[in-house]
Amino acid sequence: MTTPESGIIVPVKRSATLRQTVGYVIGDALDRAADGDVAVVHFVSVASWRAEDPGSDRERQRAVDLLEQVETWAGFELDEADTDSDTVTIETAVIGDTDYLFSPEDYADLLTEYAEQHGLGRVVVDPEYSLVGHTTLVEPLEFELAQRDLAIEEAPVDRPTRRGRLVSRTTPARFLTLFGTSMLFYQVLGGFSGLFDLVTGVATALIVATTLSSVSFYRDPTLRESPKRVLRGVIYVPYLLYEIVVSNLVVARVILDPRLDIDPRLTKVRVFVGSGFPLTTLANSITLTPGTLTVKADDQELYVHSLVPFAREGLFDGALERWVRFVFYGREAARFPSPRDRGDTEVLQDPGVDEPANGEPEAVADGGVDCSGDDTQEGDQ
Amino acid sequence: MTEIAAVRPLAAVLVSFVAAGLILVSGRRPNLREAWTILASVSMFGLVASMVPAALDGDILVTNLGTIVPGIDFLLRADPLGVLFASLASLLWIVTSFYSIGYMRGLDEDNQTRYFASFAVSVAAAVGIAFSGNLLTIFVFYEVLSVATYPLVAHDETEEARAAGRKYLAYTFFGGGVLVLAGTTLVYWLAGTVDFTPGGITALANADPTAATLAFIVLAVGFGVKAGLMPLHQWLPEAMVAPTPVSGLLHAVAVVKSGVFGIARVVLDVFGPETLAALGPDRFGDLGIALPLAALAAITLTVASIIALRKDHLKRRLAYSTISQLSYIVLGLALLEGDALIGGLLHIPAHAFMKLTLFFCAGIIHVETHTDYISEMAGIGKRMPLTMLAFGVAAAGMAGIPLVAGFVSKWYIVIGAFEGGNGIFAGVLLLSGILNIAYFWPIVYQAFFETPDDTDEKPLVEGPYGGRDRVVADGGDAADHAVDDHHADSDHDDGHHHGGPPAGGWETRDWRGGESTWFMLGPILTAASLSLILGVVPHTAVFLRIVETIVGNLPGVMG
Amino acid sequence: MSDALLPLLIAIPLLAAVFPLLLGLRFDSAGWPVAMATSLLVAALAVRFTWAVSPASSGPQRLVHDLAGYPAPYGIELVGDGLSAILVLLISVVAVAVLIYARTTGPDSNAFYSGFLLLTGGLLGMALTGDLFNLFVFLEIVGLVSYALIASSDDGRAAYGALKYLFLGTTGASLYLIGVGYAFVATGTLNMRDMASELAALGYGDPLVQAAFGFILVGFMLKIAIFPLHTWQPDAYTYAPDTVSAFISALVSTTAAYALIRIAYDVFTVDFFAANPLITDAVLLVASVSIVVGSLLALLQTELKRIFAYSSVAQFGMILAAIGLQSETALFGAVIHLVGHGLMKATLFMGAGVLSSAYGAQTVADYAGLAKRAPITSGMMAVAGLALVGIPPSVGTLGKWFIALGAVEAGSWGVAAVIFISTLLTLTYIGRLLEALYFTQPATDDDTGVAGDTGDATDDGSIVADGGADSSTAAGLDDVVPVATERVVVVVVLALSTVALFGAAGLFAELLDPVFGRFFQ
Amino acid sequence: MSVAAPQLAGLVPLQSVGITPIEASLFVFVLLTAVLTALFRDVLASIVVFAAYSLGLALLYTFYRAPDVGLTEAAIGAGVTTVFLLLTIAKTTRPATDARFEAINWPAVGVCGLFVLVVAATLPAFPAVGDPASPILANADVTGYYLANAYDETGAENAVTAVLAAYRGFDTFGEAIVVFAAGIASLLVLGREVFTA
Amino acid sequence: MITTVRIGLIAVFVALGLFFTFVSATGVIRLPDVFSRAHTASQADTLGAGFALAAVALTIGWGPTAVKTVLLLFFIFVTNPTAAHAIARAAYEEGVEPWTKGDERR
Amino acid sequence: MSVADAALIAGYTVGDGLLIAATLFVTLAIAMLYRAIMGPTNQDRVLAVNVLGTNTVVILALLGAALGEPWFLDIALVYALLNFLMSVAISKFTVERGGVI
Amino acid sequence: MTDFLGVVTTRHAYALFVLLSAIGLYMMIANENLVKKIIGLNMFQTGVFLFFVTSAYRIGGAAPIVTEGGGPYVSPLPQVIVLTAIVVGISLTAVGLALTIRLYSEYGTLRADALREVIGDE
Repeated sequence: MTTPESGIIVPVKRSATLRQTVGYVIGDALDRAADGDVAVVHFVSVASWRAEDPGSDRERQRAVDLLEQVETWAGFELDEADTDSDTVTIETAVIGDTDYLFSPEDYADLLTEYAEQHGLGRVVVDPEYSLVGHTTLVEPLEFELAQRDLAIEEAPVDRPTRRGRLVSRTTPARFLTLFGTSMLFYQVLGGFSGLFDLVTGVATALIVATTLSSVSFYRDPTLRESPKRVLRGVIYVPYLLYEIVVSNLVVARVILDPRLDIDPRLTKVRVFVGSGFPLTTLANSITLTPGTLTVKADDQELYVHSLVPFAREGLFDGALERWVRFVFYGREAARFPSPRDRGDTEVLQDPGVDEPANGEPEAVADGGVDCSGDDTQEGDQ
Repeated sequence: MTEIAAVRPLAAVLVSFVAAGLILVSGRRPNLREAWTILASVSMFGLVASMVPAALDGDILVTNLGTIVPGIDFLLRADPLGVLFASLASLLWIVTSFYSIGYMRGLDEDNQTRYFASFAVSVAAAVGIAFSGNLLTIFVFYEVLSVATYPLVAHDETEEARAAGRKYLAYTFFGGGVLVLAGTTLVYWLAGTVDFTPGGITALANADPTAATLAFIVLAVGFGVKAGLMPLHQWLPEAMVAPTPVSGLLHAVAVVKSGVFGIARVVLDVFGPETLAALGPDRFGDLGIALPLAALAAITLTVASIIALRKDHLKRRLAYSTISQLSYIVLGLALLEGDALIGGLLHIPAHAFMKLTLFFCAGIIHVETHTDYISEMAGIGKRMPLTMLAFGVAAAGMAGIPLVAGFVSKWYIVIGAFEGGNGIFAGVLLLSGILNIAYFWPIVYQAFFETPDDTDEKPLVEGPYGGRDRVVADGGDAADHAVDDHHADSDHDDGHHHGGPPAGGWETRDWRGGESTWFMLGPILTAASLSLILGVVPHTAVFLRIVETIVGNLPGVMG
Repeated sequence: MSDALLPLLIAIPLLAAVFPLLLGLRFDSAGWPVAMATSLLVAALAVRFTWAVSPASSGPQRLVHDLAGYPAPYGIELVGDGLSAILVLLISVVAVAVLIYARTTGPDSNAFYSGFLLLTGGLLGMALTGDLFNLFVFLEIVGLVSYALIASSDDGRAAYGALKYLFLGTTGASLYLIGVGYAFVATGTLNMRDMASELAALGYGDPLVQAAFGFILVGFMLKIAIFPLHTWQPDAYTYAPDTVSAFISALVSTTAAYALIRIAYDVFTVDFFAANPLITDAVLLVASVSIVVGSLLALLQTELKRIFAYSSVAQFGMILAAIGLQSETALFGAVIHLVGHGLMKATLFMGAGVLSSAYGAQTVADYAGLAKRAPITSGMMAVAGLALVGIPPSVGTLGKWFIALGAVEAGSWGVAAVIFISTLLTLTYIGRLLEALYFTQPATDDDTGVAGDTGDATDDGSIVADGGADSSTAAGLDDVVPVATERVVVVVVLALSTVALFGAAGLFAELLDPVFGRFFQ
Repeated sequence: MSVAAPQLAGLVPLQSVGITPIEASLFVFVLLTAVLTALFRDVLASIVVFAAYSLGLALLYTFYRAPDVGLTEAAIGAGVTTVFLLLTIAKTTRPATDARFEAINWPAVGVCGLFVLVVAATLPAFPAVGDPASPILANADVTGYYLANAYDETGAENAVTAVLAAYRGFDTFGEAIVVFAAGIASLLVLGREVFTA
Repeated sequence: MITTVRIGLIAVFVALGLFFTFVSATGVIRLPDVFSRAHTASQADTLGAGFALAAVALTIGWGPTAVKTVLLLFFIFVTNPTAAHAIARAAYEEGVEPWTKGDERR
Repeated sequence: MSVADAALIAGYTVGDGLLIAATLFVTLAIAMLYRAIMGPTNQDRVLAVNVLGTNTVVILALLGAALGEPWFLDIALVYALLNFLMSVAISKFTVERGGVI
Repeated sequence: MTDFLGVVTTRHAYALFVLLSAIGLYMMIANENLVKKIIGLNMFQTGVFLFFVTSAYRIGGAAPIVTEGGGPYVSPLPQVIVLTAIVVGISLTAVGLALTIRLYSEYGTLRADALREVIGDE
């Protein structure tokens, strides 16, 4: 009646992804059931205690509670799937409370034994499953299990993202800069109105500076470089404004045109500006200029969506890139070949055979021909 | 009439409350526990008895426990009426205590501590009712009584007992919790006071007649529930599942009498005969609004007697007898006439003595022979001669045979009925007397003149309402035959006895009390003699004098 | 000096609520001592305050405190009179009792005790504030903390109950706020006294004023749990931890009802009722229905805490009826019944808590025969239960008497009848409990105590029996968990207090007469 | 600005008793977003539109010269609430749906319709929106007092601040307590489960 | 005189602001997919806001308040594209296919 | 006397003109709701709300100028920041569930 | 009819308050998703806030930032009330959402009907 393949054993322990694992397992079982098998799912809680230990009752109770919860969840999944509820059998058990379990090997033995007893052929492991303490020991467990006859699988669920460290050190320079900036901001808002505002401003700025100075900067601002950058930035703004207005008018014409003559493409440009603030500035400038929109910034590679050929041209000409280099690194750095000249451009969306990619043959040549959709999967994380 | 501040009324009530506490605490040592009961009952009786002379002199001992609600004090007042009831209750408590000890130990009952404690509280409440100086105080004790007796009714913890308990609570609370309180509220609203005043609260006489009528009806029905007035009597027969001493003291004396006593208070001290006579539609005549009450009482006493005829279960028959007899009292009160009042009030102790005897007899039969059904009692008089003799005396009193207490009181009522011009009620009384004989005679006959072997032929009255039609049907085995449906639930057979006469007929014991323990026999004989004394020398037995004092003090009622 | 009592009463528990958490960083169980010390202090202040407003002292019978020194219509004022004194006393006494009870059982986290103190402070604030919007703030503090405390149980159903309560409670508070808004639009002030005089000047027939009262009434009906709007209550009371059920059932609805009395009679005044017979009739009708249906629903339940919850619906129906009767007597009864009901429910829930933690009893059937095992607790539950029915001598009788008398005086025969009949209904469900406790053999162990006297009761301090060490009935008691003595003691004291208060009508009258004199000039 | 700025005949009054175009347009916006919030089946969509609703409402508040309220509503209604809601569905689930809108629950519509009818019946009793004679504005004891004395007594130009911090400082104290209570509540409700997972 | 010029400028700026916002709205409604919509959302709208804010600054006149307008403008210029970028990226990572010529309109 | 009170045309002042402009902005915002309703993806809705937010800022500024309430600009400032945060938060949410904040 | 119109056009904001509250109420009743119910609760409250803000409004009045010779002003009091109430509201929302998360972790669903079924309510 049940082939070994159709039986699934799932070790459970409270974890962030347990709920999703249950969902996956039930979905999987339902799929198999749809093929005519009678699917059996066993949720087992492997005891980390022994029956005689003091406090084992409470531990056991906790395990039983968890199993009940899992069963409820499974019930929901089945209900939602709206199929014959008989096709999937769900059972729960607490195992191993008579043995001492030390290593992943012991666990694996225990699971295998249980699986054999009940004719189960497959183990699905919650990726966040942990054996005893706090460390994730899934890999060794999987390794051990793989030695045996069981098919093993890690449930493909989203794990909570682990973010990189945002926090860096606080230095006096960072602190002072932040303090000054926030103080200035406060005074602007308050309209520079007297002593009261001054006092409260200092207080507020102090709070901001102490709490946030460790996350606001990547490196120390320097007295030599920073003012120059600000100055060059001021020069940059009018140019940018001009660019914006011009391309805005172009885009406005396109949009208001009843024919809506657009030709959007996703392109990839490799740029040479420092990561962090300069890159952000460039990406934002590109976005601000109508017709181009930064979709993703991957270190030196910008994925830019362009609306009309006119905008694409401008992008590949690299004017903005040069300006940003100018703002951050000075005049010499601005002299640099355009992306098109460097061959750092690529149109990701092949528009089709009958419509060649608007005079950019070299773009395709460069980056190979991998097509658009699959790229979405790679990337961060 | 002078009022004297005293603690004796309070002491009388408290002594028994304290005893209840002591009983609970000494639950592990039965002898000590029973000692408390006896001690308390004796001292209570002493206290009450010590107030009798004062009551006869017209002095009233008063304990004021302060204000419950503005305008109403928590007032204990030992006036003659109160002393009448209190002395009765406390006297019979002594008797019953002994009997209870014998009975409970004889049957090896569970929960004896609870039983005795509840008993003590019940008596305390009864005495409290007796001494209550106003409607609210009486209400308080009335409710305490209901609560305290509930454990006694449900004592057996069987489904039947619980059902009876539920019914009991529902009825008495409908009467007490709902109607009495409502009536009290009404009276307070109408008169601004609820203190008892001989001859009635003056302000009530001048109040809005409709509302006053309503108040009277509500109060009368409220107390009437406990007094077993039809159609609110259902709880009483059911409550007979209780142990017999309970049935005896409480359902013949304390509980039902407290209902009757309440009616007496309402008639005499809240509204007063004059006010009542003035209330109600004109065509009610002299009796005024009391006429319906009298009519109800008359109907109850007749119908209950007839129902009693049909009951084979001894205690149930006695229960219906109680319902019927209580209505004598109510009728006496409702006739609003001096002699009738005397008769009615006197019937309170008279009936108490007699009915107690009867119940005790039933109880002793149950303990000794596990027999509850009259049809199974053939020849039992040979087995328990003293018991059945006492039974015969009391039954005679019930039927109004002279020389027993019942005769005196009934005589007064009949006289009163004629004097008040309500001859029809006198007729009812006489009819009921005949019915009384009809339902008691078979028991006596069965006990003394039947032999166990031919129980089929017992001379039950085969009237349109009475008789047991199925008895005639076949001549099979008597014991088998007579075990009717109630049998199984109601007795505590521990496997060794099944009720009914033994195969070879009852064994004969001597006449010197070998039939049972003196713990039970003594009380029976005491109660029986008391009813004889009250029948032979009513004045010497104090009660009649107290009653005459009460009625004499009522303004506007000739003595 | 004495008017500083008012802000102190409110501020002390609210501020002290920080300490359990703060000290919790350092000590594991700082919560209980802090809460206890604060509650005792509050209780002492409450007594002092009651003394200050009672006619027995020579002081003013109405304390007014302008917060931060800004006088009334501009600032917020706190007002303490006899009526609020009664409430303040009740709150502080129950708080202390619950804390004693909670020492061994209570959800043993510092957050719980913080919540507890916040709830106490919020309730005191509701009792003392003289400002309509300030009342809303305290109403929400109380609500918020109640939701959290209820959900602090391990049971998932408690969270569900709390969420339901949150929806209905917040809706109720919002409706109240709308009502206040209407009155505010009509008068331009938020101070209660000020508004009372403005309303009187405006006339009570103004649709805005009528609507204002309507909203306030419905809002409070939600908070109090009057029949059609009671649905949050059973779940909330049933699944909350025992300590919390006791505390909340005793005080939260009670204080809301108090606030309704305050607003109805101090702000809208009795003249408003007189001018709007339709509203009065509606109140009486809803109240009567609540009494009857609440009792009937209680009858249908099997779980004990649920029975008590529905019983609250009925009892508060009675109080609402008293409010609608516009009778001084009835209102007097309502206040007494508020106090009485609070004490009785606290006793019952605590008693149920003791028995459920000792014997795992949840449903009425589980209570079979427990009287033998735990005579003291059962006895006290019986006492409180009978008091709830209104059996004298108990505070329950007193409340019912006055409400009924008020109904009769007002000529509302229907209401009077309903109140009397409700006694019977109450008896029916309390009777079930008593029957189970005393007259039913436990289903599992056969023949416990058949041995006659020996198994009957214990003489060496039956508290031990409640604690599960009673050797004589040990046969069926393997699963008994010991219960701390002080829990039983608290139950006893509270139960006896319901009896003792029977004689306290005079004290109530003394405190309330000046207040009611103002309400019913 | 005076009350009766554009008094030329035939022109739409922009500042007088009665609805003005900007109010009307904001009303439409707010109502539309409200209805959409109610009807969207996808919770995320609902949350997003609710944020827009809050923005619209904040605009309306601001137009009614309640800048502080507008600010708070924007920060809390559109900001914090949205984040909380998002956090919740992040920690729980967002059911996938095909349908764009919920089916309309007619009984509920009936109930709400009743509510509308009952409350709308009181509308005529209100003073007109912005009527200077309405009791709140005319009450010299309260509103008038604040406006006249707030600066002298508290030193705050913003009367709202003055009332909030000084005259009704106790409410603000209560408000702080509420926030604290909410913190406690989250601890009590979630303590063990979610944050430790 | 200067006032008249100012009023004129205000009128022009308001009109331009309205125009670009209108373009933005049209774009958001008309364009076929989320990426192209993000274009107008971030750009046309930013410009529209810029003009409108300029009008506001002109109306208010020089002073601390006007500085706020500039600050406001700065914020919009910084944040709007970032937001658009975030949205576009979110769409991209969720796997929304950019629309190309010849696809059906969505 | 600020410019807002200066006469513009036909009895309307500049302030009134700005008010009308604000109304038109609201109207555009309402039009934008079309996208919020139609979706099809949630990013579209977020986008619509983002544009709405920018509009709100503008409307606020216009109202401030029209009604002579410079305070409104402060609010507008907060809005601008808030709008940004909101968009980013929602976007991040859709990308990495649980990644917000 | 004109009377009706007159009322609505002069009490427009109050009318909006009614409608918004009703929509909030509808969401609380009709939507099965707990999160949406909470949104409904919020909407109900915002309706009330609008009511108060409206009541403070005075045509041509300035925001209550008092300056010499300024005025007339709108009333500050209702605005203070709303400010307080908004904060109270968000606290409630937070607690409600915390409860929702808790319920989800216990029962794995956010739908009120499913919860009712599991818990056996009513």
